[in-house]
Amino acid sequence: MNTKELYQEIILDHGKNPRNLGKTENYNKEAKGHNPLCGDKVHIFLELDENKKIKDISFEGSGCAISMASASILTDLIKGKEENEIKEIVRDFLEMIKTKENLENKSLTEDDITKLMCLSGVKQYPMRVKCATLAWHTLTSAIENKKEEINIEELD
Amino acid sequence: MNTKELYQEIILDHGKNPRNLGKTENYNKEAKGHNPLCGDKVHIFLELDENKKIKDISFEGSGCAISMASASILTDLIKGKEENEIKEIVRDFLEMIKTKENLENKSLTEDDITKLMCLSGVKQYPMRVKCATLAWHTLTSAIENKKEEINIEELD
Amino acid sequence: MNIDNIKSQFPIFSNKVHNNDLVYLDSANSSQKPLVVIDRIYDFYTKEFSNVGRSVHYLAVAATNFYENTRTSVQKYINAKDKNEIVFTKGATEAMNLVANTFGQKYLKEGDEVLLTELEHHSNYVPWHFLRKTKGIKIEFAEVNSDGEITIESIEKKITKKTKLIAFTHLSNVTGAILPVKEITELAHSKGIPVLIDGCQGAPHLKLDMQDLDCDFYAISCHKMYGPTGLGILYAKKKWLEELPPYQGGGGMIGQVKKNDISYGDLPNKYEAGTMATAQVIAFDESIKFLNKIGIENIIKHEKELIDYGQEVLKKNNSVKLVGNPKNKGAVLSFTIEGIHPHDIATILDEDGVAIRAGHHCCQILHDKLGLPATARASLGVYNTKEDIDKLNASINKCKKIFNTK
Amino acid sequence: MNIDNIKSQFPIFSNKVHNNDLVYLDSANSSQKPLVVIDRIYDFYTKEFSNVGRSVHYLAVAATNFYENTRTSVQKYINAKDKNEIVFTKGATEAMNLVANTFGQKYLKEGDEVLLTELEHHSNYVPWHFLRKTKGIKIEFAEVNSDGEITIESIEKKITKKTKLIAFTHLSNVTGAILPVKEITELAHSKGIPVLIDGCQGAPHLKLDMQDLDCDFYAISCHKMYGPTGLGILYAKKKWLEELPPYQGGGGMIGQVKKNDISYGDLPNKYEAGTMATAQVIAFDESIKFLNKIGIENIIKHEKELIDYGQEVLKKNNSVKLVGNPKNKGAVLSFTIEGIHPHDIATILDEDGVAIRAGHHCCQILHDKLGLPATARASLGVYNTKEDIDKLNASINKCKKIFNTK
Ligand SMILES: Cc1ncc(COP(=O)(O)O)c(C=O)c1O
Ligand SMILES: Cc1ncc(COP(=O)(O)O)c(C=O)c1O
Repeated sequence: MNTKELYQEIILDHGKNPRNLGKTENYNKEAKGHNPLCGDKVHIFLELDENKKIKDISFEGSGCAISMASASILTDLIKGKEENEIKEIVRDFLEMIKTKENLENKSLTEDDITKLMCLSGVKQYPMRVKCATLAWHTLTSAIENKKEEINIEELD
Repeated sequence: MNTKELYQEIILDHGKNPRNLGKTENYNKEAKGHNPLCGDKVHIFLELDENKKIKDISFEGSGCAISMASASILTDLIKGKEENEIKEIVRDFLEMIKTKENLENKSLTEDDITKLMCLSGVKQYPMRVKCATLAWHTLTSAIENKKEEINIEELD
Repeated sequence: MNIDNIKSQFPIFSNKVHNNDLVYLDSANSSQKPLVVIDRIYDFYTKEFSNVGRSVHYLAVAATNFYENTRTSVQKYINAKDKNEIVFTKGATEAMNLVANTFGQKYLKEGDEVLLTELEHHSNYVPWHFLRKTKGIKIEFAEVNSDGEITIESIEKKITKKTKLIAFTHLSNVTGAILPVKEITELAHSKGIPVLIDGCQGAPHLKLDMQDLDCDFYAISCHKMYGPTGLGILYAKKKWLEELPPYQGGGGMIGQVKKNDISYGDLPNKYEAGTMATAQVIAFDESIKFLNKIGIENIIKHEKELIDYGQEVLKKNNSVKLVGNPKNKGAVLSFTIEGIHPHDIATILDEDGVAIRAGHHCCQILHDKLGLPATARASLGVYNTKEDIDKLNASINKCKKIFNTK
Repeated sequence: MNIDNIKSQFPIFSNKVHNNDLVYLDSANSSQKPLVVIDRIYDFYTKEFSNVGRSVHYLAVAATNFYENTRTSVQKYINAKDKNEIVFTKGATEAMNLVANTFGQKYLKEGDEVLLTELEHHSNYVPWHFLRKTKGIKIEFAEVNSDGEITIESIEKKITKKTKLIAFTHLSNVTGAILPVKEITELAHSKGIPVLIDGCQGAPHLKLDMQDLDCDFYAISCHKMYGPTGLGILYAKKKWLEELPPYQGGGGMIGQVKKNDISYGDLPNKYEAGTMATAQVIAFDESIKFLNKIGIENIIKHEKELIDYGQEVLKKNNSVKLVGNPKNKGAVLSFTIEGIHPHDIATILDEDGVAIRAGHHCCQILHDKLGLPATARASLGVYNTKEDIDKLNASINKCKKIFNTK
């Protein structure tokens, strides 16, 4: 593993041109996340419909390529999915990024898996794991209606 | 130099049976001294007559053999002497106890010199020098009418 | 590790003092360090040095992991619930100042009482005195009995409706009395009062189990625990660390910093402002490993044998008087010799390579009570032996001879 | 000592990082340690260890002398009038907390102003924020200009009748700006205002002359000055140390201790409560000797060449932007690369053994002002060379390549 492999095209692309950047108009849930060590910030906006499906999602924030790519890939991937399914994906991703070899969730498409596995390289860079997980923890916080800003140092 | 030589008979004798212990009746000057490191304390009482001669002197206190012997020898030696002469003796003693080989003051008797030189052994025991000088600094303080208790740590 | 041969692990003992073998009996002041600890400092500085926490480069990542490993080791050693209940300080003195300052800020007001004991070290009195000066709190002292002990009754007697905290030593650094800390804590908690234990002398010699003790705060001095100088530990229950304000402000302890306001970081960062004693924390992991290898039960057994033997020998020695006679006694033998001042004793013993301490041992309140301006103190560590006690006794006899004492 | 060959004095550089030579550019965070310092710690612990001050035995006497020798060495190195103006702390952060706490206690009240600068490290802001919370003081910030400098005018503009203290850094740990500290001090004194200088970055890189500077307080971080971790220094004019109350309470800082009152010891003991960082203080004497052997003039010259070269090289590098452009600049090169986040830069550089730091460097106020959430920082020490700068630049180019940046 070297940094050329860490910073794959997909990550650079999502990092530079993050999808779903901005503030979706009709959001009904939101949460902020912050990594005090490096200053990365993310603010997630969700529009959950009456069936607990994500109708729209977007984020604002600033941070390194990995955190931006992670937020971009995340938001792309869960759009249209249902709350419980999302919780499963988050759990699966967080386990993979820290310890497990692969993702286990069966509902993910080939393409989704490829994108998520792109981020798996950070496993070799312990100080950067939090960059990859920030958006994911923040999403959980938004879904759970947590009032306080997430501080990533407490988690992971 | 070993401790048997440090604790000569004269020191042990003066340490155990200090001369001039107590509070002289008609004192007109006094001062307290204290060594916070080891807890040694001395309180000197002086009766200075109109000619600035020491008519009587005594001390109260508690401390190690060296500090008690030093106070005892000091008070014995300066009784009847005149203020300026005493200042000279104090200066001479303090220099001897720290650096110089011998005493220089010409007015001292053989016997006085013998007694004072008994204390010269502490030179080899740097942590104990303050024990030998406590009474001397306190005497100076009494003569100069200093109000505050002498703290030996500041001096030497 | 064989405890009988433990001296060989401590390089200091291959040196001579005044041409004599070193008989080190000043461990209550500071313990000697095993080679593993010294080597760890050396290796860290020569091969791995970096500051922790904030850089993402290789050395910084490694150092941060080592640093946090020590926190986990300490947590396990003292059986704390959470590793974030372990705060590194510059010493036990700072740990107790931290508690007095932050608890004082938040919970103490004029007229409130803090209950100490007459056995306390100045480090567990002066910080409370500051609050007496600035806030008008009152300080009460539970009385020591004639054996140099603090009983549960002496504590109970001084608790009032205004008592807001009880702070006491685990093991007296003068009489060696081991306090009934668990009983005191239970009593205090039954009245809703938190407790701070000064664990300076407890930590190197006794089994530490924060879940069993259930105390609110426990202060440790690492340099007395076979660790490097310049390091201490405050254990505090999470709820306190969350509730109390931070103590020092600076880098690493913040959340967000704006011109008009500042938010603080999470535990334990909130209490670890500025660059910490990185190398010392990392090396302290080796002290814990060293203690674990011997096993605290073996240490307790070994030291108990020594203290019993020491008491036996010194009690037999004419004109030597032990200071305090507690039933439950640890690692400290303080004594006086009739007619010989403790400083004279220490000087004469030193000539034989026997290192003890003379003075008030930062316990003036106790010495006032005992009517002694100073005492001589021989204190034990894991490396001491019965032979050391014999040498102490022989040197005491020489002392008596010089002073013509019987 | 030949400065061109100085790396050989630092054992860390014989180690590899990711199979590359270590290019250590994180000295503003903490400097590496020369072998003499590491050896001194080792020797002290293996041959001479004892606590200082209170015991009269051989080892304690020797340790006390070593300890006090360092105080004298520091006094001479910074040209203080009196050795008792040197107080050892656990770090610069503690030194600044000490000043804020004690000066705040005695001299600050609601509505009083303390003037800082936008360049300040959190260590020179959070302690004042505590006083804002507890006492209602106000904090003002002198503004940084577009070159990342603080001018005397920017200070003058913010001084009011309520300004009670001015606290500022000697050398910015982000822009590298060297402040006109002497002029600021003169201005402040002309209005009767005392000054505190945060000397963390000044001390390792600049000539220190307290008589010339005439500042009231100067805080030093020993671990940034080729010394051990867990040690700092507060220089303060004697009059302040005499007037101000003590900061921490405990053993060694007292005069007399009674149940109803306590008197404090003399300088510097009054400010050195508890067991100090004995080994670290003793080893720091070797850091001072090391600096003296090279000579601060040679260090200044060497580092000036490097910083000039570094600026030249980085300015030429497309899409690299230096942070700040101060006329008078020391040992720090902060930069950004268009389109690449500093943390990504640091990770990629690290792979080549190039250790820099990325983040806000404990200067959030400044980063807010610059509109940058983070910067990359290469900071220099006496051991760095032009080759290190070239390697930094090469690694930056690799970074750009990975990110397809021109
Ligand atoms: C300018 C400045 N001030 C203060 C500090 C804090 O020093 P320390 O962490 O050693 O207490 C630092 C270093 O981190 C610094 O660069
Ligand atoms: C009982 C007790 N409390 C507190 C202290 C102070 O510890 P430190 O000097 O390591 O801060 C000591 C040791 O001197 C001690 O024996």
